Amino acid sequence: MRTLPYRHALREAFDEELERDPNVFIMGEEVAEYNGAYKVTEGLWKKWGDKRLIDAPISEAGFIGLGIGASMMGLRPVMELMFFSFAYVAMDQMMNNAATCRYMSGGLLNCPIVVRGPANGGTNVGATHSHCPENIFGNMPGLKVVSPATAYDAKGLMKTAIRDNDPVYFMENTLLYGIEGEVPENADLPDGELIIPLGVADVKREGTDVSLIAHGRCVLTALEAAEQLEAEHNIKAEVVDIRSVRPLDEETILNSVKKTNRAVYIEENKPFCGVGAQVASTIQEKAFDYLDAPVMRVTSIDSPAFYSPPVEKMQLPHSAMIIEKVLAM
Amino acid sequence: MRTLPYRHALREAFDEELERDPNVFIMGEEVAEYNGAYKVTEGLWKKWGDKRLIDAPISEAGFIGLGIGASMMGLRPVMELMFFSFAYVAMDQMMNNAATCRYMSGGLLNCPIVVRGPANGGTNVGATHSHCPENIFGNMPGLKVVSPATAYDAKGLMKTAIRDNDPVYFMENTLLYGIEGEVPENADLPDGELIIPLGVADVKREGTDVSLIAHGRCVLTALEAAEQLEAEHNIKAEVVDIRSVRPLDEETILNSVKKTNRAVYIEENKPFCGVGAQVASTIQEKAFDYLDAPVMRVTSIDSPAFYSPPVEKMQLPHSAMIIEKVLAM
Amino acid sequence: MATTETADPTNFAAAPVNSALDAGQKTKLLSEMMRIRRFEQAALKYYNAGKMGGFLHLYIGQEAVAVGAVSLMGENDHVITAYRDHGHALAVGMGMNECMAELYGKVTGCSQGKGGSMHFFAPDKNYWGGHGIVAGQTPLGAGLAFALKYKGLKGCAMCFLGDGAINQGAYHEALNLAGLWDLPVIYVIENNGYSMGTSQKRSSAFKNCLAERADGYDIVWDLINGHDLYEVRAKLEQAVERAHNESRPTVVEIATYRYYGHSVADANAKKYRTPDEIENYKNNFDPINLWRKRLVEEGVVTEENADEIDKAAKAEADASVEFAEQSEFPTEEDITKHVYWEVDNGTDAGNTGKHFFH
Amino acid sequence: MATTETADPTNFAAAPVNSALDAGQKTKLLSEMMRIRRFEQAALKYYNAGKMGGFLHLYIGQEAVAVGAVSLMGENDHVITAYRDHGHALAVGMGMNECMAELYGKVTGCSQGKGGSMHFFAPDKNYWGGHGIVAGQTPLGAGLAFALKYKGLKGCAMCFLGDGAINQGAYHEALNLAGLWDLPVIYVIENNGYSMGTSQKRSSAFKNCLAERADGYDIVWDLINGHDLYEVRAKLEQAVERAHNESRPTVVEIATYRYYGHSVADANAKKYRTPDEIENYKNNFDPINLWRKRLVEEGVVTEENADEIDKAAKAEADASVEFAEQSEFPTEEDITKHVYWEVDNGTDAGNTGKHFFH
Ligand SMILES: Cc1ncc(C[n+]2csc(CCOP(=O)(O)OP(=O)(O)O)c2C)c(N)n1
Ligand SMILES: Cc1ncc(C[n+]2csc(CCOP(=O)(O)OP(=O)(O)O)c2C)c(N)n1
Ligand SMILES: [Mg+2]
Ligand SMILES: [Mg+2]
Repeated sequence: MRTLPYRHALREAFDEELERDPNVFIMGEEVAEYNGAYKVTEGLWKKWGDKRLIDAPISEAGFIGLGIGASMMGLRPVMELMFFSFAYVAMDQMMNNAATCRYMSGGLLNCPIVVRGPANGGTNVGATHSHCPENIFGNMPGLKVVSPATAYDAKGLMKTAIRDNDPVYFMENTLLYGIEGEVPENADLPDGELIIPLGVADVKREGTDVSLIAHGRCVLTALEAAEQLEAEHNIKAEVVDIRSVRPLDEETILNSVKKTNRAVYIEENKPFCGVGAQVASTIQEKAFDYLDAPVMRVTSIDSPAFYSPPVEKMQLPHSAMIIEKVLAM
Repeated sequence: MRTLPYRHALREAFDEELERDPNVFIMGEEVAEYNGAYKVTEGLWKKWGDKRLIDAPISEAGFIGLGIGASMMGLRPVMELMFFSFAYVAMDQMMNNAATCRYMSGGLLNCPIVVRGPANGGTNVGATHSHCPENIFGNMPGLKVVSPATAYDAKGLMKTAIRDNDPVYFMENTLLYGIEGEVPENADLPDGELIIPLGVADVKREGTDVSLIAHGRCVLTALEAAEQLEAEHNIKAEVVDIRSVRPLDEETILNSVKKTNRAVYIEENKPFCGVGAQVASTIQEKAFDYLDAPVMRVTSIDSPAFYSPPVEKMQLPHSAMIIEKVLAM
Repeated sequence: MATTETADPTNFAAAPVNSALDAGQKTKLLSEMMRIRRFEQAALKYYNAGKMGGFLHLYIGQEAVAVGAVSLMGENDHVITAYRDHGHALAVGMGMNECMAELYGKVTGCSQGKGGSMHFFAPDKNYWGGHGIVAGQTPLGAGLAFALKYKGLKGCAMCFLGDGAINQGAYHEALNLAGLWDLPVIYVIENNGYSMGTSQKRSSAFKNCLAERADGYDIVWDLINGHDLYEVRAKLEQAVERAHNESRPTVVEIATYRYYGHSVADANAKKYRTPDEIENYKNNFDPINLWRKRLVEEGVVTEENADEIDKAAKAEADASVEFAEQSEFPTEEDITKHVYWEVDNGTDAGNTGKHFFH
Repeated sequence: MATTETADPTNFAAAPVNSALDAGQKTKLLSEMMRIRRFEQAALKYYNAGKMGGFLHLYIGQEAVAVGAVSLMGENDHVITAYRDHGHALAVGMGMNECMAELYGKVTGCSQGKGGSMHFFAPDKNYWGGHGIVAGQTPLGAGLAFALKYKGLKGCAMCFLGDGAINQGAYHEALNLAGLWDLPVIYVIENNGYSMGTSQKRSSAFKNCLAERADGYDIVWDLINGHDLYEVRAKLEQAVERAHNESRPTVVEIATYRYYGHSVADANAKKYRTPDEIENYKNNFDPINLWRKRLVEEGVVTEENADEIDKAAKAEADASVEFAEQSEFPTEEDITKHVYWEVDNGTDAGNTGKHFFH
């Protein structure tokens, strides 16, 4: 099958949705003439022009708020945060206006906006540029949070996110942008396009001994760990990629744990109140009698992101951390 | 013993710290001439004047950022957010500048700032004014988060927070401000003042059958439920008030659960990735073999805050919710 | 630079937009202002009687601003404001019943009891709220204007904010976007002199006025006396024209005054403002009295007519209280409605995965 | 209103602050600019060799701004800037070794490898970073000034930001606070014409210039040519005096230029700017060449002296690379250091309760 880098898969999603719906537009810093700081939108400005691809000043609260207002009027903004960390200067717009106006109006309006960008460490950009706020936005009812690990999921989930009538915060990863993955041509697809619903986890590797549950790039780390566990310890790990943090596919998670009786959640965020805490608490609540051991968690080492390249590597989740937890269970 | 309303206990803490350290000042909207929107700082401007109590424009990012910068220079700002929900317009300052500058400088500076204000629902102020971001700020290493339930704890923890050399976010509750509690006169205290360390939980009620763990106003709800459980169901519940969310007193929590073998976490925040998720995940990890039942959680019903007074009551944690969970265990 | 361009800038009655008004329209403007005041007087009474929760920010004293501005609205003109939103809501045509019921937290309220006083919405009337976070609505206002321009519609967005709100960063970011992208948005600063207990001088650094900051973004601005309905309409009309014909933003600062505290809970309303100051405005600048006087002088209405209009407004307000009293509260089942569109509409997306976690 | 008050405003060399400079001081200024450039050229070389991570935002072309500004600093004057911070760091007296080692991520770095290029700090030299979030440092700068005033010290805070940073709300909130509270802060907009690939015209709405927005806050502002060290010092000195003597803020906009891309990773540096534009600045406005020429004309240095100073700067930079190469990386144990002061200092508070959760 055809393979594409993650960033090209996203670009195809944008291109197809720009084509499908004239209300879809892309806005963000350097997304148009510059082709995107990480080249995710490369070529789209040339093809779609100034109306559909709009370079914004460095005013995240301003332009994301603008997008939210425009979405209430029926437009479908796809907003790029050059780094998702910059959401913190737009927090009020993203947590209040996008998430609560539908509620506070008794359902008289909705905000079909997508806010997207990379939320990850690993490129040594330091503490302020390496936030992973899946848990923070996932905490807010009214919001949806997606974090794809592969090119295939990135394309299919982005198309769904753009068509979704609720605000979707789509967290990507600069270390995944260049990774190739299989992405079928539309012609080879039954419905002629790639659509993946939010709220459906994907078992990326079958296993019987332990469930490694993760989202984003940590899914790849989990797969790597699973290979080593099988090769070196004859432990068959199942890898569950939740793909979307909210809505969350608890069923697939619980079914996996009921089969393996052991679970580890792996995420890049800091541990306190992370997505892994939510999933661990859910598993112990809903699969208590199936657990042969407590649900364990792997996260970044609990400090702001370290600049030094070799040290940031140690700080971030890596397969050795996972293997250590699994062997200790 | 002498009793004081929660708000007066806080005021005494400010007054004593303003007296003790000339670098302490209080800044926020309406804190000085108006005496505070919730009268927490009443009388302090009159006593301490314009230099120590400063009314700020509606520029939370600006004045909290200013406070962070001033704290790097050795001042000890105590910043009021009229509602803690307004932190979202100051999020970058509070999550990045306050939490990461010490780290990114390799320890060359520190930010002894306190940001305080009410973080609660229950007064029908609507979705944008009712956030409970203990989990959000607790997620960030470098920050400390405190949430006292009683006048006694409020005074003792506030004095400690002001003296702490790291940023402390102090979450109060408008529904607690008027509640009286015992607060000893300094003269009656061995050290001549009331100081409560952060990171020390308080067992507010002894019990043997189930641990009700909570912070903030939910501690009072838990105590109410405990009374009913004993009176109506002869269940002896222990109530553990964590008091400080980060640092967290895991030891006291785990000791209680090892004794009762059952735990429920009660908090007002929305459930997804709340403090209860972190505590539940910790308990099942570190006291797995002691648990006779999964750790359960009680939170607000998972939607933005509902305005309608009788409905918001139903949305917020109340003793019936707790009792139902306990009886189902 | 200020921009007043009517032949005789002081004779606002002669401005085309005003001279074009017939007696019926002028009377309707009086009626609308009276309705707003009577509605809020009723709301105040029953708020104090414990029938409502949260905050109640009264617009009493500022009525000519919302009524004058909304009276200029055409099919593609939109409005958004802050939490002091009852006046704008009634002006765009929302019913007293749904508004009063919302204050009561009843399911018959305009937001089905979910929003309360600060959060009235009526998208079908081009009214986008009702927002509680100071200046949080200002980027939304730019977004409404952006959408109009994107769709090729000749319209504008009027975004109201207070004198204290201008010190929120979001407002400045929105101004820059409006100026940079030629957005047909009008920022209407309702300057009632105070942000809660803080006077303009204690909250804002400025040279001559607050609207002047627009110069830094090369945006045209103007000053308006908010007690004179003719002036409000005449000057705002220029901004509307600018938006419609040039797709350019405007900032207007309208001098006005609130008779009551910041909210009804404001314990200090008479401490940070002298009684004289309040009385002087009530006696000499009350927008309703002035308009009423004017219409009587013009022979448009008699004192008797005016009294009847006022009586009718009061009766309507009383009826809305009755309606609210009789209405039901929402139920626990309503709590998780209106969180997600996809869930509410029972779509596949709304049925896939877990959306709620309590 | 612009404010240039030297006798002959064009003759900045004659300004007291410049005429007071002796040969040694003038030569030192040349040496500092050359040191910054040589340091960054070395950094660029080894960044491209893969010795560093993250971003590398070069200051090359802008040296006269940081050197001129810092040369005016007294005991109680402080500096804070954004991520393009190497020039300011060396200008305040940080050593090339600790700075280069920081770029290498070594434990001998100024931030022990935790901050990297964007986060150089030296509080002992009144230098408060080095900040990665655009305009996030602007309220901090107001805070430094606030602290000086609170302590009764006669000083100022110079807060540097870029032409793109002026569109962040935090900057405007800080300006209002500075104007309202008479804070001795100087906002120095280093206008190099671009925010990443976006020209000033595409990112900002303005009438004549960016500093002009200060008018809206009744703050004095000025425009400066950043290639002329004499002009930078002469005009900035007025702002420093204003801060010291009147405790009033100033906004200055300094025209300057960066020779390289936004960061070394900037793939389009030569796309959004014409090669002519870049060449023209290098050939006609290079601040180091102009200052060198000037000093030779003044007979302060000979070409030979200047070459030696440059050679010494290059040697120092090469030595710093050697130092960085030889230094050790931090260890895994270092990761949880410098998170909490109380933990690092082993206090009771640092030992009570759990602080880390991995
Ligand atoms: C970000 C934020 N900060 C503070 C508040 C609390 N608050 C609500 S209204 C208000 C005063 C606003 O005054 P102004 O903008 O002049 O509007 P007015 O009330 O006079 O109509 C304040 C401080 C808020 N709602 N949001
Ligand atoms: C809030 C925020 N948004 C976006 C960025 C990404 N970013 C870093 S520098 C920059 C351009 C800034 O340009 P300017 O202010 O002119 O400074 P210069 O780089 O020219 O020195 C951008 C968009 C950021 N770091 N922070
Ligand atoms: Mg006001
Ligand atoms: Mg620039």
